[in-house]
Amino acid sequence: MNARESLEHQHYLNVSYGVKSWLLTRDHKRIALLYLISITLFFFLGGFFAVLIRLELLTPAGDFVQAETYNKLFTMHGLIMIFFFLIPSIPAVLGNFLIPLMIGARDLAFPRLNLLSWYIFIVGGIFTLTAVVTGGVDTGWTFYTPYSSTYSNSAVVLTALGVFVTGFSSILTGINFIVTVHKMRAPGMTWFRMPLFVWAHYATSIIFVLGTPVLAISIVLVGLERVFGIGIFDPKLGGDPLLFQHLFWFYSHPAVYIMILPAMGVISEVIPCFARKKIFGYNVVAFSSLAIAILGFLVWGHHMFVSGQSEFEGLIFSALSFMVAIPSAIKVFNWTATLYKGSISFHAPMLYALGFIGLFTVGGLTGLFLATLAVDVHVHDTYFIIAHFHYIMVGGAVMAYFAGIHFWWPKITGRMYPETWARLAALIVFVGFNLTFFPQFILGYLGMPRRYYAYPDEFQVLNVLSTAGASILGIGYLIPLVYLLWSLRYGRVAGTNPWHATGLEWRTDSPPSTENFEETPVVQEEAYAYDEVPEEVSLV
Amino acid sequence: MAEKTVSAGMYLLVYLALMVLLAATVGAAYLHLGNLTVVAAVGIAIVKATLIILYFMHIRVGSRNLWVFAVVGFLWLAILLTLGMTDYLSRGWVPAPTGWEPGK
Amino acid sequence: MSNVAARVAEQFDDAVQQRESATVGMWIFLATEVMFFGGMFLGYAVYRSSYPMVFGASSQRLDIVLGTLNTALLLTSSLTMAMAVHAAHSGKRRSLVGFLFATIVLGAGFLGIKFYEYFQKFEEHLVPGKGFVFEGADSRHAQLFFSFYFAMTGMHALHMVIGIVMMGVLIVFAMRGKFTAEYYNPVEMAGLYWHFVDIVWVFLFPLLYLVERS
Amino acid sequence: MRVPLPFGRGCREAEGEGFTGLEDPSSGPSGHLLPEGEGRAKKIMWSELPLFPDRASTIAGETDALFFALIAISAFFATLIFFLIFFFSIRYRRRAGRPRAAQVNTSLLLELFWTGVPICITVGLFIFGAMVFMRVRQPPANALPIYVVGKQWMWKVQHPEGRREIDELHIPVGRPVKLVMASQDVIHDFFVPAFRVKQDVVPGRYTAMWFEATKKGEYHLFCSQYCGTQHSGMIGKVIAMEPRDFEAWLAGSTDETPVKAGEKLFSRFDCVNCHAANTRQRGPALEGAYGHPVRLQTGQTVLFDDNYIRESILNPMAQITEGYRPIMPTFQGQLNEEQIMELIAYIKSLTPQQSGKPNP
Repeated sequence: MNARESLEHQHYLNVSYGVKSWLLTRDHKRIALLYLISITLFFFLGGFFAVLIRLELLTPAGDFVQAETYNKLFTMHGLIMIFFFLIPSIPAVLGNFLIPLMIGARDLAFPRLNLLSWYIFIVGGIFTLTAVVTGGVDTGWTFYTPYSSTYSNSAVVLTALGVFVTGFSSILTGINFIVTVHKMRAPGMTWFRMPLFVWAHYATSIIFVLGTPVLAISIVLVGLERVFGIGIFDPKLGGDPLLFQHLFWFYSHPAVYIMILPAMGVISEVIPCFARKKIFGYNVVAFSSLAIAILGFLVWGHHMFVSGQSEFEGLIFSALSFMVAIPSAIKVFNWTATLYKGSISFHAPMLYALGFIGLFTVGGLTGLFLATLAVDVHVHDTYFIIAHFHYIMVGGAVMAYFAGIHFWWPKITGRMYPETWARLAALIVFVGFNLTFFPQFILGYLGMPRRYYAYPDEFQVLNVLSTAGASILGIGYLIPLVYLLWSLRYGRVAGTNPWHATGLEWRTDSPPSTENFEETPVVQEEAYAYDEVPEEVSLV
Repeated sequence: MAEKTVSAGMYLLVYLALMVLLAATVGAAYLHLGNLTVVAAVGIAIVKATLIILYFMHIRVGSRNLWVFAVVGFLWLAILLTLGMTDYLSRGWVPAPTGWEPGK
Repeated sequence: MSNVAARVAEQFDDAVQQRESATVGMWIFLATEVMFFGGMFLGYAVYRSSYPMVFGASSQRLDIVLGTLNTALLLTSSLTMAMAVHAAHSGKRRSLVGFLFATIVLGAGFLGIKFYEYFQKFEEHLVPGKGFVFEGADSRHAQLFFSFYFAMTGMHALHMVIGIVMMGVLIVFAMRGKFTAEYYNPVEMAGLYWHFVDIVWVFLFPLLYLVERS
Repeated sequence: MRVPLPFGRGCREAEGEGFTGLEDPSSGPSGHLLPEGEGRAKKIMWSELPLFPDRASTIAGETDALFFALIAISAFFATLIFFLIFFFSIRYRRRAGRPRAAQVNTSLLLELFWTGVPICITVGLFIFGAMVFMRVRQPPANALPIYVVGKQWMWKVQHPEGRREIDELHIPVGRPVKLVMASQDVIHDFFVPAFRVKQDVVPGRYTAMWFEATKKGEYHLFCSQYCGTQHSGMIGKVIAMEPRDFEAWLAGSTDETPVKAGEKLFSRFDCVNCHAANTRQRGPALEGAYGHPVRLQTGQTVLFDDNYIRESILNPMAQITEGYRPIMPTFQGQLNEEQIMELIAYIKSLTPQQSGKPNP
């Protein structure tokens, strides 16, 4: 532990102070922290809406809020959680911070574009928040026409503008990552020596760049239709509502892979570190990230099996949807195989990662139910779908986000989080999550439709269980907020490599200096070379 | 990499080809091609676009992986168009009897 | 005038890496633009295959002479843009400014004709919305054709305006001697962008104007 | 805790007060219309915890079989993964003095194994699911057609024999029923969980679905495509009755049949003076036209079916029959969905059905 361990050395946080130094920064690490703060605010706002929804669903009758308000609640919960938390969370915070460090670069390829991406994100956020404050939007996060373009009398255009602007923030991040990975790798860092975290973000960036523009144009067309009264999607004026669904889902299904691929990247870093073993089947896991990104663009029609799409098209999309499930299954098997003959320790990141594998497996398997045509006819637009995507999004992406935040917290802040509190929070989140969303599978097959403000009496018991789980989950999410903030001040000083992990980011200081490395590192060995790292040293 | 570049003369040649193709596409519109008009129109447009990409946008002299970046956008557009259009073209394929068989 | 040999941003190691990164970044951005316009092309393809008759009739209401002239203008502006990049590459600042200026003039000409066409459509009550009048068959779907006509050519015109403003800025930089034979990335990027906008029009013109002329 | 009943239209209008407008507090298997009162809520809370929906249609059995197959596969893989994680975690947990981790990290055979097995399973599931889906999507020829109109926040049902219902659908047990559905505003979705079927009701065109009830009783009807403020109020009951009771129930109606109503509309909107049997020259003849292909001016041929008639009524210029001038005015906005359905029923009646007897 040389002198640099203490926090007096110069690093990206204490190199300059003042609002200007943050708001005009071009350092990818500072931009990552700007994103961290903004998406945390959005996360708790979206979570607040979720709590209100669950409280309303305690009773069969609609007696907690008005029907109109409930519709706005689930719409805004969806919009904020998806566009303002899940999509930017891992790429914009951990990706921005770590990709240059992991490939030995001084910064991303286009630092100014990176800052512009954050500003665009904030502008989009302001538009959406104004819509939320001035009455909200009640079309569901899917904006289905003709309801969104003609019949809804809520702030659709303002929210659409917010989402449209935020889309460009994703596009800029995607361009930045692709060019950085292609052009700015350190000498010796070949494609197959890159950490799988970088592979996952490369695959995600493909979706950012090729999918988001189609969402942008479909929102522009809805806006045109609503403002100028032209009939692109409204059948009364000659349009076809299914065209909107095609354009919307062309982006929005790959968008769910935007949310899960970075999470898989985090897991592929955490499991090998705490099992002290190279990842099982590195090449296969790397290529399955790309396969998911590419196949993800061919399957959007499984959202439209009962929407009036032709049966022949349904057959094609069902077959393709099964194909996209294969790479995800391969990844789960490879992570589990990595544990074999390892030397496993159970720190908080590992608990979250193991929880991720379990819950993502359940989420992925229930996806098979929805790809099967006949079962989807029954469970489409019911709580089975809500449970499926929450298992993937909350059980998967948010769990992995917490794993990543805890795993790289010492690198980002130079301090350790309190281990026992973190393990406790992980268990509470795991229990609360399952209690919230497993009953919803049963509710779904029973036929309770989604987005229902009032429901028949026999669904009440399962809904009460789900609400109980939601309150536990809510507490589980608040605990890390408290102790992570506490650790900024009182956390133990973490050295350059508290976990004895491999990877270039663990070879520079914690927190790193502005230019990341004194001199650009030269990479000799394979990724995850855990056999050379002295693992006998008992971890912190 | 050797800074190979496209010569000014080549630009003029490509420009003339584009003008000829413009005349061709307008001319083709006046022939009675029936539902082949769209095929002719899009075909000629693809040729013009390829010329512009290869010569004006220096892909011809660019590195191998630059070709991938140039093509991938149009490839994804093809995915959107084909899978999107199959829904509309295959609407009547699966014979769903209307429950009302007309007397012959 | 700081025309240092090649201005390399601190995160890059050398000028070649910087140029390649900029080129790859631009091509990815153009891929996003292809998908952005692609959404409208899907809508157009769906409705043209569903209502071929009225799309033919509506297409005849567009002025083919002005359309052809516009395409010629835009192809010529692509040529002058390519020559501008060529001039920048060989360090000839005067011809760079000259060709950039020619491209701006051609682009402005295109926009002039385009807005005149819009004005013509406005006169003939063919602008979708309340005042839309179309005596031929099936005016509901004719309005659909004109919605796509205005959406696609409007979005294209917007991209042209951005391109022209960008080239104005380039002219100012060029005159200040910011570009040398080694460092002319911004000109190259503007060239790629302009050629892309030209390619969009290369597809828009036949699909909108040449539906049913025989 | 006041728990107004979600059944029937009554409760939607009178949100606050007690429920009104319910014919008979029957106690069908899934309808629980018990007298109001405190006791009732408690009774609902604990005694009533269904974990699996009723199975009341021919398709339900096959869908459930597919569902259980998927449950079995998922349970197997989930327990396999959970077991491996727990076993490896305990077996290989870090202990002082344990040998270092053994770097076993690639095995092509294993990779091929766990790529091939999922592919086989998914191909099997796809085929199984597609077969059942084809049966769900193709109504049998002798299905009893019933017209359904989805309107913002209620279902209007019209039986061919004339009987009209709102938020209720009476059907005979043991006979396939085909719903021809249209929407008057936004996208709705006719969903009967007990029958395991649903179909979006898309405005601007007809969508159809079919089912055959196998068990007498009352089943939930939900709208399962978000359609606005009272989306959760757009619910109702599907009442499957013995064929005898169904016929009696049908006979009890005095409403005129859609064919007669269509005939009145046919003359009131003077379709008759272009399309009447004799004056053939102005409008194409409609007798014997239903179900046959029609050649259009553009050379395309389309089927003379419900969608074609609807499109020609609302937007006649889109598909002009060959050899006729485009002079038909549009009736957009003058006819609502029910009236169009009645006109279609009348036009269908002009074509003798296959078994020789005209449509009832």
